[in-house]
Amino acid sequence: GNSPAGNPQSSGAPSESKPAPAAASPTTIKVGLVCGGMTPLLTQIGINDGSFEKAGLKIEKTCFNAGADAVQALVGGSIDINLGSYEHVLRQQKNGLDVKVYGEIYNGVGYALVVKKEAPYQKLSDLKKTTLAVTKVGSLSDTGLRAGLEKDGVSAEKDVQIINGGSGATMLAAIESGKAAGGMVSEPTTAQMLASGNYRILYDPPFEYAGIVIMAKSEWAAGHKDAMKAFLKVNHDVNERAQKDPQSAVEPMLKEFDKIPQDILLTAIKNQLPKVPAGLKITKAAADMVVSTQLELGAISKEIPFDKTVDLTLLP
Amino acid sequence: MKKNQAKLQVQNLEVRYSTKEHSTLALDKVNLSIREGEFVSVVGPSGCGKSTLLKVAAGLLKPAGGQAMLDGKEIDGVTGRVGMVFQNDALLPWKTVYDNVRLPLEIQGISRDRQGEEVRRLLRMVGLAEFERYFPRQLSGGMRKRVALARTFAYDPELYLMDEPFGPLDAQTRVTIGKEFLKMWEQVGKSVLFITHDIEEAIALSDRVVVMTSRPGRIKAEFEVNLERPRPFYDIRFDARFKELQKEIWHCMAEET
Amino acid sequence: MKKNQAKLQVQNLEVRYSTKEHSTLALDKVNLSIREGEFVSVVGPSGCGKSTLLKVAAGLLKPAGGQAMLDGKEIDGVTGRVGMVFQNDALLPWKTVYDNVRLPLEIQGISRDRQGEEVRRLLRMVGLAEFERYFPRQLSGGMRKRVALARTFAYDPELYLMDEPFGPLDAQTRVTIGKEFLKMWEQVGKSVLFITHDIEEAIALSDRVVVMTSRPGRIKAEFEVNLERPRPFYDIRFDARFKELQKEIWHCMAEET
Amino acid sequence: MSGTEEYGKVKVWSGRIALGVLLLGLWELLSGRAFNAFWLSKPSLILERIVEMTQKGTLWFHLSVTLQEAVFGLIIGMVGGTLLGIVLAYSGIFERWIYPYIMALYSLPRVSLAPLFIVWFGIGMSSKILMVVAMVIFVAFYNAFEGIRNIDKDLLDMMKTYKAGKLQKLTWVILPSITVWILTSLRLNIGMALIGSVIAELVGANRGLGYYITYSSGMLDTTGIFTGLFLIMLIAVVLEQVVIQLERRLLKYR
Amino acid sequence: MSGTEEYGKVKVWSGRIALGVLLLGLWELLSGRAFNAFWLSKPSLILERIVEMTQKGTLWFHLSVTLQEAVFGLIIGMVGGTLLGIVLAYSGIFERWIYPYIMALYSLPRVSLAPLFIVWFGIGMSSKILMVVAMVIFVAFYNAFEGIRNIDKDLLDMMKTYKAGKLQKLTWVILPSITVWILTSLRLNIGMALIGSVIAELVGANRGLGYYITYSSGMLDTTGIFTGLFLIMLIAVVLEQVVIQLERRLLKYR
Ligand SMILES: Nc1ncnc2c1ncn2[C@@H]1O[C@H](COP(=O)(O)OP(=O)(O)OP(=O)(O)O)[C@@H](O)[C@H]1O
Ligand SMILES: Nc1ncnc2c1ncn2[C@@H]1O[C@H](COP(=O)(O)OP(=O)(O)OP(=O)(O)O)[C@@H](O)[C@H]1O
Ligand SMILES: [Mg+2]
Ligand SMILES: [Mg+2]
Repeated sequence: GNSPAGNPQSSGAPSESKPAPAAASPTTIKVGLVCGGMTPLLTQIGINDGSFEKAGLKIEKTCFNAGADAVQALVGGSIDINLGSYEHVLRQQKNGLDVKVYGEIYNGVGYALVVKKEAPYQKLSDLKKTTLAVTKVGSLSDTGLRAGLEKDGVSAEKDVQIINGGSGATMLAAIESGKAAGGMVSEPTTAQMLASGNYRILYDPPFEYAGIVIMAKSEWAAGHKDAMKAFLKVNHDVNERAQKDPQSAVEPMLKEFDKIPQDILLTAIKNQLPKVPAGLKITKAAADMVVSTQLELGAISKEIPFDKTVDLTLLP
Repeated sequence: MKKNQAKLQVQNLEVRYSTKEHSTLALDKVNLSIREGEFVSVVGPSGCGKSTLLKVAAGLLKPAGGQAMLDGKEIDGVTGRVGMVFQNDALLPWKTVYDNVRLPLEIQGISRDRQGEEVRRLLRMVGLAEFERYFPRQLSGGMRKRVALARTFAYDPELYLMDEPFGPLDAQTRVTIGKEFLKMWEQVGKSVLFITHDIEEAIALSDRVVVMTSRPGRIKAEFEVNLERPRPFYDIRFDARFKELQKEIWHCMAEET
Repeated sequence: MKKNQAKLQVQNLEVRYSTKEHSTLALDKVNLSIREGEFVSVVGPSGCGKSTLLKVAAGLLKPAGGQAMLDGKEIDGVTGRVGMVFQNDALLPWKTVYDNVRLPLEIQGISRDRQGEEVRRLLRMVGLAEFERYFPRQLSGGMRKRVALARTFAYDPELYLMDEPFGPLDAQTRVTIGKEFLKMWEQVGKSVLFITHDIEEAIALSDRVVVMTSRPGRIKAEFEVNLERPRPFYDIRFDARFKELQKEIWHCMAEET
Repeated sequence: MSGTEEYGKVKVWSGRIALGVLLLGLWELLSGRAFNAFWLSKPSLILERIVEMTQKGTLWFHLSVTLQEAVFGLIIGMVGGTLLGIVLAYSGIFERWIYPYIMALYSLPRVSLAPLFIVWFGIGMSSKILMVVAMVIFVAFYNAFEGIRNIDKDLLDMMKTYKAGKLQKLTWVILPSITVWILTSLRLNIGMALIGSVIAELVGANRGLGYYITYSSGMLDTTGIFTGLFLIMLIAVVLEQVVIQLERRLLKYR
Repeated sequence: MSGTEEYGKVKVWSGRIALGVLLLGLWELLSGRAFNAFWLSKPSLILERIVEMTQKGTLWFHLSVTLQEAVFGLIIGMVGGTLLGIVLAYSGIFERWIYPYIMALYSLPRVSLAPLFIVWFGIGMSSKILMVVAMVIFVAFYNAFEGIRNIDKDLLDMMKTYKAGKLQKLTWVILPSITVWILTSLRLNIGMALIGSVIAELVGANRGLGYYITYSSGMLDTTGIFTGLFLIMLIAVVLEQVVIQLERRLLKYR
C-alpha cells in the first residue's frame, strides 16, 4: 500500500536534506533475532513481503540461538538492531552499556506452558514436585514461568525443578518423553503442538510484559536516526495491515516457516496479533513488570528508570 | 623318535614379494629336507632369501609355489612347535629381560616358580644373570640377541629356526653360547635350521651345510659334515676334515659373488 | 696432513648410564688416541661398551668423566666431520635406497647430477645397483647394512666411526666390501675407528687393534699390526705374522670371558 | 589379522554399499513401525527433501557455506597446530611451562565461547572459521607434539652426525616421522571442523547446514534436522576419502 | 633438542607459576583499561565469585556434577572406544565395510543430536554421561585402531611362533604397543569429555558447570561465564596431571 518514500516524519528531521533517500542506495540494517519463533512477527512479515525494501531499507537478518547471544552481538557491533526482551536492556544498562528501547513489537512473555493433554495438572499449583522446562534458564520463558508460579504460591526454587529445555524439537522431546511435566513453548510450536491434539496450554502468562522490544545502542540510533525511524515505521505499517487482515500475513510468514501448514500458521498469527502493542509503544506497566521480575531474580540490583532505557521519540 | 621321517620338507618352493612397483622373486625351486633331530645350516650371499626360507618354514609367509611341510603336513599358518630366532631380536621393549625370556613359559602355562628357575638358568647360560631387571633399550646389541636366544631356548621347540642367532656377538661369546647350545642340542636332539654367515660355525654345529645361490635363492650344494658327535665346538676347527670342508664350502660360495 | 697430531684423543673417559632403577658404568678410565690417517679396530666382549665409546667420539653421548677430543678440541655435541655407521642401520624408512644414500650429499649441497653419479657408483660398489628404487623394508638385513655403508662412504668424513659395519654380511660380501673399503681408505687415508667381532677382519684392516675388557669397559691391550700396505685384504690371512697376531689377540680376549 | 591386509576394491565397496543399503532399509522399514517416525524421520523423506532443496537451490547455498567454513578452518587449524606442535617440541623448557596452559585452553567448551567469539570477531565468515580453527588446532598441536616425542632417536642422531641443518632435519626426518600422527589428527579433525562450523552457526548465522538444522529444530521439522545431519555426514565421508588418498600416497613405504 | 629432555621439577614448576601469574596479572591490568572489563571480566572478580560460591556451597554443587559426568563418561567412552577399535582392527574385511560409517557418525554435531538424546535417554545423569561417551568414544576408537595398524609386525610374528593365544597377544603385545596411542586419546579426551558434559548440560539440566555458564550467559554475567570456564580448566588440568602420572608409569621403559 504505502509508497516507499511516503515519509512525512523524515522530512521533519533536521538532519535530513535529501527529499527521497530511498530507492537508489538502500540503507543496510543488520538485524538480529531469535529465529524459530514468531514473536518478532511484524519484522518477519516486513522482511518477507518486501516492505523494508520498499522503504529503502535492506535488512540483513541474523539468527541467534538465544536472546543473550544476540545482545552480545549487538554490543559487539555485529548487528545494529536487536529484537529481544526488555530484560536484556536492563542488564546491559546495569553493566554500563548504553542500549535503549525504541519501540515494542510484542507485549507479553510469548511463551506458554504446554503440558500433555492427558496430564493430571490443571493449574500451576498442581505442578509441585515436577520438572518444568524453559528454553534457557534466565531467559524470557524462565522469567515468565517463575512469575506465574510465584503468584500461585509455588516456589520456583523449592517446589519445582526448572531445567533448560531448548526450543523446538528439543523442547518437544523433553515434554513428549515425559522427562518434563511441561515446557514453555512459543508460537508457532504451540500451534503445531496443539494442532496435533496431544497437548494443551496450562498457563499462558496473562500479564503485560515487555517481551520483544526493538533495541539498539543509543550511539548507533543517534547516528542512524532515519534508518531507525524508517525501520519503526515499516513495523508500524505492517502492524496496521495485519491487524486488519490477518490472512494477509500468512503468505509472507510462510516464507519464514515453509514447513508449517497454512491453517496452523494462521491460528498462530491470530494468537500473536493481539499482543502487539498499539503504536508499538512500550507501556510503563509492561516495563515495570520486567523490572520487578529482574529485581526479584537478582539480575539487577536497583530499579533502572523507564526514561533512561526507553526512547519512543523515533516512533511514527 | 623316527629318525628317518622328514621333520621339515620343502619342495619346489617359490616365494615372491610383490608391491605395486616391483616384484622380487626371492626363492626359486628350493628343495630341502630336514630329518627329525638333524642340524642343518644354511649359508649364502646377503639377500639370497635365507630369512625368507625360514619365515616360510615358520608359517609366517605363504609360498607362491611349491610346498613346505612340517611332519608331513603342509604348513598353513603357524602350526607345529617351531621356535624362531629372528634376524632382528624382536624383543618386547616394554618388558624386562626377565619377562621377555619368561614369555614362552607363560604361554605354555608353566607355574610361576618353575618359570623363575628356568629363566634364571637360561640367563646365566647366556651371561646376563645380572641384567634381569633391565629393559631391552638399556642393553647393547649383542646382549639383546642373547636375550632373544635365551627366550627361544626357554620355548625349547621341536624345530629350531635360527636366523643369524650369533650375529652381533664377539668371537668368545659366540663360542661360549655355541658350546652351550651344541651341548643342549646333543642331549635332546631337536631339528635345527640354522642360518649363519660364519662357515666355521656352520660346520662346527651341523650335520649338513646347505649353500644357496644369490638371488633368486636356489640350493646350490649340500655338504654332509661327517664329524663324530659329541664334538668339541671350538677345537674341532683344527681337525683336518674340518679344514677341508671349510675350503670346499668357501669356494662353492665364492663362485656366487 | 699432519700425520702426527691425534685426530681423536680419549683421556680417562668414563661413561655411566643412569635410570631411576640402575646405574651402569659402561666405560671406565679409557685412554685411546687415533692419529690422523690411522685405522684402529676395537674388539671386546659383548656389552663391554664399544658402541658407547663410538657414540662419545661422535659427540652423541656426554662422558661422565675424562674427556674426548677431536683435532685437539673437546667434543661437545657433533662437531667435526665424523661419519658413523650405526650398529642398527638407521636408514630412513620413508626414503628409497637411492635417497638414503643421497642424504649426506644433499646436506653438503652437491648438485643433483653429481649426487646421482656418486650414489650409483656407491650402490654398485656395495652390490645394490638394481635396488635403488626399493624401500628399506623391502631389503634383507645384510642389504640394509650395505645401504648404510654406502651412505657413510658418500659422506666421506674425516673420521669414520664404524660399529660392526659388516655385521650381518656373509663371508664373501664381507670380503668384497672390505676390499673396496680398504682400497678407498688406502687412497685417501682418513682416520677410522672400527668395531668388529671378527678378529681376522680387525687385523686385515687395521694399523692397531685395541682389546677391551668386559663391562665396565677398559682398554686391556693394544696390538700394533706391522703388515705392509697396501695389503691384500683376503690373502694377508695366510701370512705368518697375521696368524701369530690372531692367536695373541684371541688369547687376550679369551681371558675376558 | 594385521589390520592392514589388502582386499579387492570390489569386495570392499560392494560390502560397504550393501551395509549402507541394509541400514537405510531397516531405518525406512522400522520408522513408523517399531518406533515413532516423527523422531527419526525416514530415508525416503530425507531424499525427498534433498531433491526439493536442490530444486530450490538452498542445498548448495547451505552446504557451500558450511563446507567453506570447515575446509578453511581445517587447513588453517591443521597448519597452525602442527607448526605450533613442532616449534614447541623444540623450544626446550619453555614447552614444559606453556604446555599445561594449552591443554587447559583445549578443554574449554567452544559452545560456551561462541557468544564471546561474536563479541570479539563479529558474526561474519571469519568468526566462524576461527571457531573451526579453535576446534581443530588443539588436536593438530597435540598429535604433532606427541609424534615428535616418538621419533626414533637413532635417526636424529644419524642426521646429527651428517651435520644436517634444521630445515633438513625437518624435511628428511621430523616431518616424515610425524606424518602418521598428522594424518591421524587430520582425520580426527574432519569431524571436529564440521562440529565447529555447526556450533558457530548455532549462534548468529543465517545460512549453513548448522543454521538449517537449528532452524528445522525450531520448526519441529525432524526431516530437516536429519537432512542437515545427513549432508554433514556426506561432507565428512568425502573429505575422509580425500585424506585416505593422501595417506596412501604418503605412507606407501610401509 | 629431543622434546623429552629432563628438567628439574623446581625449574619447571616455578616457570609455570611465573607464567600463570604473568598472564593473570596482564589480564587484571588490561581489563578495564585496554578493553572493556565487561567482556572479559577480571581475575579478581572471578576469585571473588569463587569465594562467594564456596561459601554458598554452590561451587561444589555444580563442580561435582560436571566432574562426575565427565569422569564416568570418559572411562566408559575410553574403554568402549578402545575395545571397539581393537575388535574392529581384527575383524578382517568387516572393518573395511563399517569404518566409513563410524567416521561419518563421528562427524555428527552432538549439539544437534540433543533432542534425540532426550527422547531416548531422558534428561538424567545417564543421558549426560552418554553424551560425554558420544564425544569421547570416537577419538578412543580411532586412536586404538590407528595404534594397531602401527604395531611392529615382527613382534606379532614372534608371538605367533610361540603359539600365543588371543588374550596373551593382547596383553603382551597389542595393549603395550598401543599404550602410547591410548594415552594420547585419553589426554585429548579429557577436553572432549568436559566439552561433552557442558553440551549435555545445555539441555535438560539444572546443575553443573555447563548449566552455570549458560545461566550466567543468559544473565549477561560475564564473570559468571569466566568463573565456570575457569573451573572447567581447573578440572582439565587436574585430570591431565593424573594422566601424566599414569603415562610416566606405563611408558617408563622408553
Ligand atoms: N618385505 C619385503 N618386500 C619386498 N621384498 C623383500 C621383502 N623382504 C625381502 N625382500 C627381498 O627378498 C630377497 C631375500 O630377502 P631375505 O631377507 O630372505 O634375504 P637373506 O638371505 O635373509 O639376506 P641377509 O643375509 O642379508 O639377511 C631380497 O632380495 C629382498 O630384497
Ligand atoms: N641406553 C642405555 N641405558 C642404560 N644402559 C645402557 C644403555 N645403552 C647401553 N647400556 C649399557 O652399557 C653397556 C655397554 O653397552 P654398549 O652398547 O656400548 O656395548 P657394546 O660393547 O657395543 O656391545 P655389543 O658388542 O653387544 O654391541 C651395556 O652393559 C649396556 O647394558
Ligand atoms: Mg636375512
Ligand atoms: Mg654395540
